[in-house]
Amino acid sequence: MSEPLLKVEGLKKYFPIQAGLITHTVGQVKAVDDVSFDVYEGETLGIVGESGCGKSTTGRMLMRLLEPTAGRITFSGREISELSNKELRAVRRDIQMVFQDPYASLNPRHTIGKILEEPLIVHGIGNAKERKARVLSLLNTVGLSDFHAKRYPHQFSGGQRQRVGIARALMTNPKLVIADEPVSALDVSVQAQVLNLMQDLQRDFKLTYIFIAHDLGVVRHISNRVGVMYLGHIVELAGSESLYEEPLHPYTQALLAAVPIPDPDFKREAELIKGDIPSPSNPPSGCTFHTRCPFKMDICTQQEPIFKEVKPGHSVACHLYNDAHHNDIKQSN
Amino acid sequence: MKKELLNVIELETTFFTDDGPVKAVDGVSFSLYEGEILGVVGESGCGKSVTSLSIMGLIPSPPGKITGGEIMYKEQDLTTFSQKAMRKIRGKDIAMIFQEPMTSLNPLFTIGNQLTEAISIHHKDWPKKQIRARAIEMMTLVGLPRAEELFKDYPHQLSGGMRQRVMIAMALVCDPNILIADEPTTALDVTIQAQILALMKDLNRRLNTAVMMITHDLGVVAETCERVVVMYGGKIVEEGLVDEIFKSPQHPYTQGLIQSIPDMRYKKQRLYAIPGNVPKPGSVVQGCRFAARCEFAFERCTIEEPELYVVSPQHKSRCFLSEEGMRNERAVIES
Amino acid sequence: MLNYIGRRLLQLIPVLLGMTFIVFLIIRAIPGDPAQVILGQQATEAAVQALRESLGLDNPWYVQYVHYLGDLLRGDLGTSMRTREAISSEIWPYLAATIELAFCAMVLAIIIGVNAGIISAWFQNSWFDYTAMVLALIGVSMPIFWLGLMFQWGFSIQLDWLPTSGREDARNPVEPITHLYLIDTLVQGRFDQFVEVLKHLILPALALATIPMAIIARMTRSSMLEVMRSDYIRTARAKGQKTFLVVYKHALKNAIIPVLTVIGLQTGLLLGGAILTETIFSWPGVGRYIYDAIGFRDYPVIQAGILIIAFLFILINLIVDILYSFVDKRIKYN
Amino acid sequence: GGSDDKSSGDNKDNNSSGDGGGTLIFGRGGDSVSLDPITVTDGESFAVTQNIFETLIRFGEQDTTLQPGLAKEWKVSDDGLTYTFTLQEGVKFHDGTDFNADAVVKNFERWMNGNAEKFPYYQSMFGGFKGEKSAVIKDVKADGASTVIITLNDPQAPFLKNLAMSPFGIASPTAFEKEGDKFGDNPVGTGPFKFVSWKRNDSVTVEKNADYWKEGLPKMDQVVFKSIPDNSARLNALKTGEIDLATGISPSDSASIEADKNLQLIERPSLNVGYLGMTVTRKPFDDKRVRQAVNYAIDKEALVNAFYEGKADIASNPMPPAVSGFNEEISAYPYDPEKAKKLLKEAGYDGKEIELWAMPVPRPYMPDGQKIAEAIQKNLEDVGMKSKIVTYEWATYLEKAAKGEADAFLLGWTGDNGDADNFLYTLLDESNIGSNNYTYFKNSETHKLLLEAQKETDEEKRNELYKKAQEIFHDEAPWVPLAYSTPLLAGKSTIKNFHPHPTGSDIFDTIEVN
Amino acid sequence: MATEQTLTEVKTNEAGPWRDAWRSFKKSKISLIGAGIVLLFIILAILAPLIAPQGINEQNLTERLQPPSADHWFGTDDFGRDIFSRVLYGARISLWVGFFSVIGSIVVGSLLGILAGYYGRWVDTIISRIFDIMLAFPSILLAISIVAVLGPSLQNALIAIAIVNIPNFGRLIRSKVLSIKQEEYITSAKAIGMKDTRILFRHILPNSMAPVIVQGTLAIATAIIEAAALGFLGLGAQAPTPEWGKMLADARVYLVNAPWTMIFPGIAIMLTVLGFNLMGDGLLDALDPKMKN
Ligand SMILES: Nc1ncnc2c1ncn2[C@@H]1O[C@H](COP(=O)(O)OP(=O)(O)OP(=O)(O)O)[C@@H](O)[C@H]1O
Ligand SMILES: Nc1ncnc2c1ncn2[C@@H]1O[C@H](COP(=O)(O)OP(=O)(O)OP(=O)(O)O)[C@@H](O)[C@H]1O
Ligand SMILES: [Mg+2]
Ligand SMILES: [Mg+2]
Repeated sequence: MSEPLLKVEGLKKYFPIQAGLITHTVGQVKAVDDVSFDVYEGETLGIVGESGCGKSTTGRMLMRLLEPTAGRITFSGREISELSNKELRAVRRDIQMVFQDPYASLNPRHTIGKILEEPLIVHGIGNAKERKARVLSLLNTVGLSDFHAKRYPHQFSGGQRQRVGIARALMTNPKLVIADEPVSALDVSVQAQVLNLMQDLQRDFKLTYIFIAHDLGVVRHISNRVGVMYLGHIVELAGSESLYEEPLHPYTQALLAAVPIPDPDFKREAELIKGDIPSPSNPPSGCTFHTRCPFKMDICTQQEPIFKEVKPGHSVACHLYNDAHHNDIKQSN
Repeated sequence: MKKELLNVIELETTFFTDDGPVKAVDGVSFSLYEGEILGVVGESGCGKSVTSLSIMGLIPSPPGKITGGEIMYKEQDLTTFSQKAMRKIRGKDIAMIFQEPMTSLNPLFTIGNQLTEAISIHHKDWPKKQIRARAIEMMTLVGLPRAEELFKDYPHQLSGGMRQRVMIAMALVCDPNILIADEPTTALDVTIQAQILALMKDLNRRLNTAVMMITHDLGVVAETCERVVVMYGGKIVEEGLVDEIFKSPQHPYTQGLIQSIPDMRYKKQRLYAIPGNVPKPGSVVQGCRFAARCEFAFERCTIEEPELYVVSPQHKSRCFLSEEGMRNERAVIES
Repeated sequence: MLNYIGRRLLQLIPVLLGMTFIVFLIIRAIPGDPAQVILGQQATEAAVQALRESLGLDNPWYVQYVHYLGDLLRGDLGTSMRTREAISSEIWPYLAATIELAFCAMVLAIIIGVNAGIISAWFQNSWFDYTAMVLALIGVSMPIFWLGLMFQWGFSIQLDWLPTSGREDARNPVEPITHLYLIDTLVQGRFDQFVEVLKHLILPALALATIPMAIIARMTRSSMLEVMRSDYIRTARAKGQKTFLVVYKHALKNAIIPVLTVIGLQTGLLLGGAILTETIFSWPGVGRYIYDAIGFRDYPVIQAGILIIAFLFILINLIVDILYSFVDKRIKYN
Repeated sequence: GGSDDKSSGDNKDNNSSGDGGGTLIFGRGGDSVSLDPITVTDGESFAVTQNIFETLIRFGEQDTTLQPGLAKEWKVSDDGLTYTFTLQEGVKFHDGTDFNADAVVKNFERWMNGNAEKFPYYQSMFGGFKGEKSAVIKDVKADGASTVIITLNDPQAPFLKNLAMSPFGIASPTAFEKEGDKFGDNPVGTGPFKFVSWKRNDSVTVEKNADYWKEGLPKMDQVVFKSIPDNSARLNALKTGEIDLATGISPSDSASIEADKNLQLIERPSLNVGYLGMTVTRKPFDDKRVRQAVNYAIDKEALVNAFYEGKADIASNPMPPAVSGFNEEISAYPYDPEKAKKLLKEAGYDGKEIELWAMPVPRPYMPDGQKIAEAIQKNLEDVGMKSKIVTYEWATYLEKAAKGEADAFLLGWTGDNGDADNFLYTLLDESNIGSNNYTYFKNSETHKLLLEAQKETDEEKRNELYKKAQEIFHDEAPWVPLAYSTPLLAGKSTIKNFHPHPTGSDIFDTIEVN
Repeated sequence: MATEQTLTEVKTNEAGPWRDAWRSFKKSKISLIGAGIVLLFIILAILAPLIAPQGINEQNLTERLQPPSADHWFGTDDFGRDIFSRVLYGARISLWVGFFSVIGSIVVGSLLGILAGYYGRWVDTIISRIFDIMLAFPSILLAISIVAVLGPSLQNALIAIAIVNIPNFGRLIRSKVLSIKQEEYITSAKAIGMKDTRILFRHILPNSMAPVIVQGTLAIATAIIEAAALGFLGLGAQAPTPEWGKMLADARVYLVNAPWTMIFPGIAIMLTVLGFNLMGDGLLDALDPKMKN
């Protein structure tokens, strides 16, 4: 395999919890806890998980919108976490982001034209005329018309706004687009339009996507590989075929089993898992899933499973697949 | 045939806004039968919530008002009821749960307080002890652990799933005949959603409460409902048994909707996408509301409004293509 | 809870310190020589100088400030330059007069304001709502010193229903115990005096209450409207709860939280605004005390008066904050 | 406060008992500072202490002539240095202590051993304290039970008048020795009324001294001094019957009071002068002609009519006619704008705008400084002098004016003891520049005259000296004397035998309410 | 295409956020009444020299305290001056004080608020503490103290009111900056590589303006009352300035004999303040519905 476009190693983000007579840190929310993955050029990496598992936090750290607590992020061979502010701004030309709430992410006081032009101005691309031309061309690319440039965000429907959001992300010709739940806020019929658009653009502009979502169907549809997150960890990462057909991690299995299938004939086989997601400020010891896991073993409550490849291209963090876990214990002693 | 519990006839609810009247529900008719789970599905703004609130008599007024139609329950028209009479119905005969379990519970009262309140409103004569016992029984029934302790807790101390269970318990505590569930799982995580849906199905079977399940998720419909009503722009566009609707959807909108959902079980190469946008509520359209987005639209669609044509005994569709004489034509177009 | 109160009290320290400093600076910056003022127009220069020295006014300001802080810490608010009395011992009757007035005004404002707000929200867009809100808007826009005078003109002079000024009937004076006359007269069983005291309270309290009443009414209404739209109110109604209970039980408790803030703020402002009302109604309160003291360059009194009002203001807001936690268990103070 | 509470409680009576008695509610503009008269300087304090304490010599009922008080009679030695007082006998203080020579000596000793901060008036009236060079009083001795001999260091012409002033009320030695600094909260004297209670900023209550040494006095059972700072509020309270008698009535209200048959207007004899001062060290007022021009420019009559409502006389001299030594031959500058313009031209006045200072507080001699300033502004403008009205808060006003920072300023003076010296020397002699001589006026001739008058014990000769000085003041015109006002009071029409005193401190011994 | 394009452009130009605000403002009758009152007073203030039947200082001691009549609509005061004329000129003063004191507080407050909100840490701590301290004093008391220092005059009253209001605006801007900093469009601006200063000036500040305008309008109302209160206490405008509060103070004495001397300036204050309050209310709905609570 070629060099990954983006390499993430040991990424962590702990948010401090402050309290006390004189405010001090009394604990941490382990929003993202030791996450590693690679993204290859031209592919779509999906990240799924339930709310609060750290998907957005991960996405934001990749662009250093949040400072990671620990870990390395390498993009095109450059270590992002060590860049100066100036260098970082330059890198942000190549990595762009599409946000979940298409309305909140557009400045309500700017016209669409202005919103789209801004990335070009910021990066000093082109003169006024060229910029305008590019704005119009991208508007058309995402299926909007020229006259939309004069309008304000609130005059658009959700789907159209998300198109604007996508157009903005593409203004600077990025290599990587991080899309954080780009379709969650949209109606089903419009969601399909946007998904199709994103696929078309990927093909036309040779884009690489990191696609964050909680809808397993959508993720499967758009992703080449999928990572499943639970309480700040990636518990399983595999090609989407492999992941959906043969999920290894009990959590992935439970997740897949829980999704309602729009087919009245479909009969559910797997058991539903019980209980709630624990709080990331006080995650369970050992394997964070052990509180809800039907296959819980003693070791699960004590030791954190190692995330490793158990089949080619299929990694999982679960003691069930870790034949060598006894050795590991010895090693760590 | 099961007994008809609720019969909504040509319901019309209008909001009188600053920009003129908006008919959020425009001539909706359907029935709810004893013990069944009826799905009401449609995209946002199509009038699902307004329909259910109309039944409850909870349309925020002003600006909203039921401007036409009847809601027949026990041979009486609920739309003619006074607020006072409606209060007797609410909670006791028809109960409702809402989309946001986070905000649907009063943050300043304990769970116990809110549950017992629901009982005491309709059972004024019950002694405190009995009310409490009933509340705890109900909490256990909806799978809330440590009911006694939870009783003293405030909503913010509970997780989303637990809160929705509390909501369900509260709704069912007076043994209503009908439970209206307005997107009860939309705000929940998938794993929790599955638990709640299972619970509702179970309760429906055990208590024989008829459920009107409002959702925009066809998956939820397929899993939980027997019959389904599909709404679009304030109108019912298709109605029928779940099996039939999914296997042979008649209305182009239903068809599009089903096709546009990515299926988790296999990879579709490309999704079908209904063109255009969900219409703004209140926009006045001549002819069929869906015509502008419809692949099959022809001239008549933009002039005349189709009615609900009967496709099969339990299956109706608001599309000219479903009209008796048009079926053949349709086959031609589709092929 | 205790932890929270403790923390809030600790946080107060820099504010209080800053306050003493600002007050001190302002007072020192007021032009005019207190010694001259004390001795009056006819005093000789030598006498003035002697007095200046004995008051410590010829020390550099920071020395004066340190002395001042030291005294404060010992609970010594200083000595009035004019009356030569310890302020801490003479201020209470003034403070009591203001507190009694402010309390009655606030009670009036809260009872009328909150209920008007609730009913307006409940019957939104009704004639009551419109009338109440127009009145409230006018109330907020009212220069209270003018309103007070108009009250006096109308109710005392033209109609002769209520007394024009003071706290009591001078012919039938109250024997002060706590200096809160309503309490004193009740304790002594002097109901005739109690009624007199109440009569004297009505006009100034009403004038003083106008603005907070209007603000509270508006705040309650908008807060209620907001709450009435919320999901849990819909839930309560879906249970079949009576509208009255929905409004007064479910909605009010939630809506009152922002109103509490306003009440806290307004109580403080009212203490300050009392200066105008006290002027008009010759109310022997702390506002007048300060105002007169400014005229007499009675530094220690101005300092102490402003400081005490500001302190009361802070205290009231602290109490309001603590009240929150009783109303709303979500507010975690740790 | 007072622990004596028999007054409160059950006397719900009003004051309609036929032969006097009852309660008099006296509304006034401010509260007392202290009830120990020697420690204070303000009229409001004296207004109360006058009724609790008595002085050795008292002023006449409505003038400043000397009358027996606690001293039946007195003698002055020829050199003017020794005064011998014979005291009333059988007088007791309210606390039962006997009043005698011993008590008087103890009072003087208390005063003489104080300092300027504690006893400011002692300092200003008697030059200084024991052992100080400037002290007027050398010592005070008892000679038997009812004779007191006071020896002076230097003769002081107004000595007896000074002694008659309210601060020098004789207090019970037992009480002030016991109470110390707190005596001001619990005053004990020999006066017609006994102290009952004091509610700060609100009211002072005194009650009848049943053992008062003057037979049949006082008439009232109780007097309440109620402070209502605001003039109109006070008047309103009078109208609604909340109070019986009010001071500080604004002249503008006199008409409405006279029209009200339930009320009567009471005039206090004048002992004051209100004036516009011009700082002679500042341009353009360093030129006598400009000052005279201003005198001509101001329409005093209109002013007096409008703002004193006629309850004042146009002033012609720096002291009121009631004071002996007043020069009747001098008449005020007539209103003559033309002459004023001419004088201004002669003086080469450049049209520079002047600052016209307006008093921020009402005083009897200047009921509304702001408004009078506005009217004067108009007058001056008419003769071509532009002015800007400026005001400062009262203390600042006095202080800045004393520093000579004002161009022209409104001010006035109420006599302390009704002596000419207290006007002319205090206000216009060079030795008072920087304090009460706000105009910085300096004239060697008047200086000589005034100093001479201070030593002169012969009344005739003394008056001549003062009249001469007044002529010079008239010509030099450092002031525009505006008005001698009669301060107004108003009371219920049922009030009888009330004789307001020119000094402003009234004794309520004879007052009756029917 | 060209014509169709321009047509749409013309139409769409109408729909900026300000236009929308204006439209919704127009819809509310109450706010229009408010704006009408304010406008009326502004016009009266501007045209005062033309409308006023008399100069503000034309004394006529023979016509003192005349009740309202055809000659003197609002009667005359104790100088025989025409109260109507003085009330008209008073509008100039009150509007002037209201407007400029608020501008002053907005400028200083915004500056401090931005510093505190944007830089955070100790800058925020210090500035916020100062605001806390200032807000711990009831405003009128603080204003009185400041005037006591500066000396009573209209200008000093204006300064005092401006100072007293600084923390209100400072806090508002600070909280706005803090909350807008969290908005997703700021994140997205960062994500496209925008510099902090540009974010501050192009995104955060313009979006904080709406509440400032609303608060500003309401603050003008308060400032007018405060100025009148100071004038009333003799700490503001000085004679013969026809400031409303001062006029009331001068007229107090005539409350019984000549109530019109009190009534009209009082009504003028109330109406102007009411106008600004109504307008502020309307603006609140139009510009910043979220700010309501
Ligand atoms: N700024 C922050 N301060 C403290 N905690 C935070 C912060 N941002 C996120 N968190 C916490 O970190 C955890 C992960 O949040 P994140 O937004 O990454 O979740 P997510 O997977 O994107 O969830 P969702 O599906 O709801 O968007 C959550 O528990 C959240 O409460
Ligand atoms: N209070 C209201 N005032 C004005 N219009 C309203 C109001 N409530 C609802 N509507 C209108 O009625 C339409 C239907 O709303 P409804 O809430 O029934 O949609 P829904 O199908 O439940 O959508 P969702 O899936 O978003 O909940 C909305 O689009 C809205 O325009
Ligand atoms: Mg997220
Ligand atoms: Mg809905």
